[in-house]
Amino acid sequence: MRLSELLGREVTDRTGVRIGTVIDVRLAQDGPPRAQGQAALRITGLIVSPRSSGRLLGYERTPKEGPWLVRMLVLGFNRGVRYVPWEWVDRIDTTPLRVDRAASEIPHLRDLPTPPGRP
Amino acid sequence: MKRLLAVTLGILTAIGGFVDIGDLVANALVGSRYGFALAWVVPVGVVGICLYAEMCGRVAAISGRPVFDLIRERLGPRLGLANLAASFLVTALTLTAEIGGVALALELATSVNYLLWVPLVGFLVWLVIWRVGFARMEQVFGLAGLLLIVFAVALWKLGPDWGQVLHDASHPALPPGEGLPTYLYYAIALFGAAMTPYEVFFFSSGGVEEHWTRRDVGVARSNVFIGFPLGGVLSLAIMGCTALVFFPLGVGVDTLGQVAMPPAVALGKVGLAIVLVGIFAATFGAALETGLSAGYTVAQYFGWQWGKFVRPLQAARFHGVTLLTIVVGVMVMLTTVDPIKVTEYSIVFSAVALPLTYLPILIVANDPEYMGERVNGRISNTLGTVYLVLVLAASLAAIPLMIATKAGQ
Amino acid sequence: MSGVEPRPAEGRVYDAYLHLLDRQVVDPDGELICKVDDLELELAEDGAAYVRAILTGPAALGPRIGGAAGALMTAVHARLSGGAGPGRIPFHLVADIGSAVTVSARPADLPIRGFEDWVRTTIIDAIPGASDAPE
Amino acid sequence: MGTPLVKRLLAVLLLLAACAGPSFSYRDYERKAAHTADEAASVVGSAMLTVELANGRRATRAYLSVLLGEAESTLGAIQQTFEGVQPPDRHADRLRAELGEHLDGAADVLAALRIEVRRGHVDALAGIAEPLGGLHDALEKLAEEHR
Repeated sequence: MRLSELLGREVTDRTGVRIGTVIDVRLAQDGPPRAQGQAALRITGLIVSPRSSGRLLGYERTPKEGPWLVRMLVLGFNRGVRYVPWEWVDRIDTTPLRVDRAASEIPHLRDLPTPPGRP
Repeated sequence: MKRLLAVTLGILTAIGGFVDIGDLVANALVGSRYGFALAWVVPVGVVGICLYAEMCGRVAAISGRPVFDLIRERLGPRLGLANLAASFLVTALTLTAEIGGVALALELATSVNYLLWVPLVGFLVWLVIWRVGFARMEQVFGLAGLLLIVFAVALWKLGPDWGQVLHDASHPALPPGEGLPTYLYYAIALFGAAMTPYEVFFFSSGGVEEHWTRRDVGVARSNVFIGFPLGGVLSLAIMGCTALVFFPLGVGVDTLGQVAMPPAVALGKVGLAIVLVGIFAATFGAALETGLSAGYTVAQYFGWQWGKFVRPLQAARFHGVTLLTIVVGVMVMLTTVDPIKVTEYSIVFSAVALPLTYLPILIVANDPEYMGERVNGRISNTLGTVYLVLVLAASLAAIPLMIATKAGQ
Repeated sequence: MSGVEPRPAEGRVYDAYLHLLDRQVVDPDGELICKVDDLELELAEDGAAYVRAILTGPAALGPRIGGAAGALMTAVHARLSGGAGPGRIPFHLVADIGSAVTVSARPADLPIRGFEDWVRTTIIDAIPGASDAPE
Repeated sequence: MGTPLVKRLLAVLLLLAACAGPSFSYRDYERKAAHTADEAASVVGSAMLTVELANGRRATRAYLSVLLGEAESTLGAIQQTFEGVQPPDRHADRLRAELGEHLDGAADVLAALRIEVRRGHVDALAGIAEPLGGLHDALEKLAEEHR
């Protein structure tokens, strides 16, 4: 399976209510160790936007920085963006993807603690 | 001299934006038709290109990533491809025109028809890209292009009433018989040319060619803040010369031959010789800038090895693209299309390319994951946002104005 | 997978589209190899998913571009390469993820160089000076 | 690669430029005549400057020859475009004849200048160019009257 097959997929909650579209996939470097001792990248969750397009622009972790125009763009893109933990995804071979929770239980991206970034 | 040699990348880049074949004629035409009434556009353009060239030079120095890498990353493959198509067309059309421009300069010197020079010029442009090292290339053509400073000397020799010039430039008024749409069309054409996208492609890729690192942010800045203002000065000097020589007579400039007249009027045969060598060097330099940029953009979009810092064998696809672009450019020129008209029509593609090029630069120049401490300051961001809006407005207005005024006729 | 409590993330966290896709892939000497045109995922039995490889080349990029342009890119590549899939760089070779993705392998050892090799042998190699070192 | 499309585009643009189009009213015709006279005056003015350069020995023969050749062909194109415009009535015929006379006069002088400069007779240019001043003023006056 390719990562791009996840991007752009529609996501619904347990009852079939639309949550949005997958705009990014969050990865953590904590999988089983690989050949050179590096841990594999594991999918930890999906970033889902209520709009049908849009993307993260790179300011999500430091929302106070950047020029006003870009901040507004980011704010616009991120309004209502949610984070669906990978374990909550019911099956990945269906369209739309179904999340085994009610929409109200799914956290907003901006409420999550800032993940540890790159060094 | 050493200081000047260190900033030749900025100078050569600026030549492509301010005194390439299209701009030489556009500056002269604007001076001859509007006097000093459009001079204000040049400083506006200089500030804009300085701002964004500084950002992309800093990004290239700190991360090693040239502009089209940023475009692909932040716009994704689809919008990135749209930008690639538009930017490549602008660049390739301009390259085509520059080949014609070099040939026209040779015709002025020898009176041998320019079409006979076109294949030779195409071959020479390719040969320099193929063989000559990047540093030597930018030094030779950047410094030789500075011979156009002869326009400033001619302007001084023509001895205008400087108080009056300053007044005309700061109180722009439409000359009788000229319409506002045409005036605006030329304002946008000059602004668009100053901020033409291949400048940032070339400048940032050139920084990578010169192996800039974190320590070279200062070098990048001096290139920007010396090179582009110099380009702007040349541009204004040409405009001033034709404003003095042609504007009072009601003569409109539309050929390269006429562009070279003011230095001959003011300085005689010596002036003429210097201006012809200067035009040759500037158009040839712009041909190198656009030829390389055509290769840079495609290679950087697809992730191919590019650059003159490796053996040509190691960057086969990159050299393949530049070679093919030059060959097509030569063939288009040989159909006897007017080189100056070709640059006028490339403005259509600039309209798409400009905003899609400058937005990703602004975004990445602010990204701490990329830039660490060296993110944009408040001034860069405020002005950057203002110019992004200006660029967007100009690119939206360019095409309707071009149609309404029949490209400024 | 349903009902499983989310496993908290340890180690560094990346957003795949933002930090990986469309980035330049380089070797340790800085030689430019390709772009991260897509990522290949691996689904484990317990429902966890891992990144297995970097995919590159028109066969990976075409589907992402989509539309007529993407279809054309995919079709032309399939035609010229005899239906080969995308180039694949196993993810365990990735040494660093920064403004570029560094892999610990020589480009020549990776099975992703078809077009570059073709252009080199048919056009560039035939021109004098092709293997001269830069000034 | 892009050539056929570019060529086709250029062909369309050239066609559009070439079709000055039929002219319907006298006023339209007058405006076109004024525009033509303006452009021609600009070419003539440029040629006068060129001759001044030649007089002062301020330019090479090659350069003068290119400039005068360009002036001649530019004027030829202007003339051809104007002649392609259909005059709507007798009134317009008179205007056409008047402007045509100036254009012909200018074209003759420019051709003579080009011929002499290519023969190397730079000194002869000033004498040949004498009528240009009058023609320039006549063209500007005509443009002014019919604008």
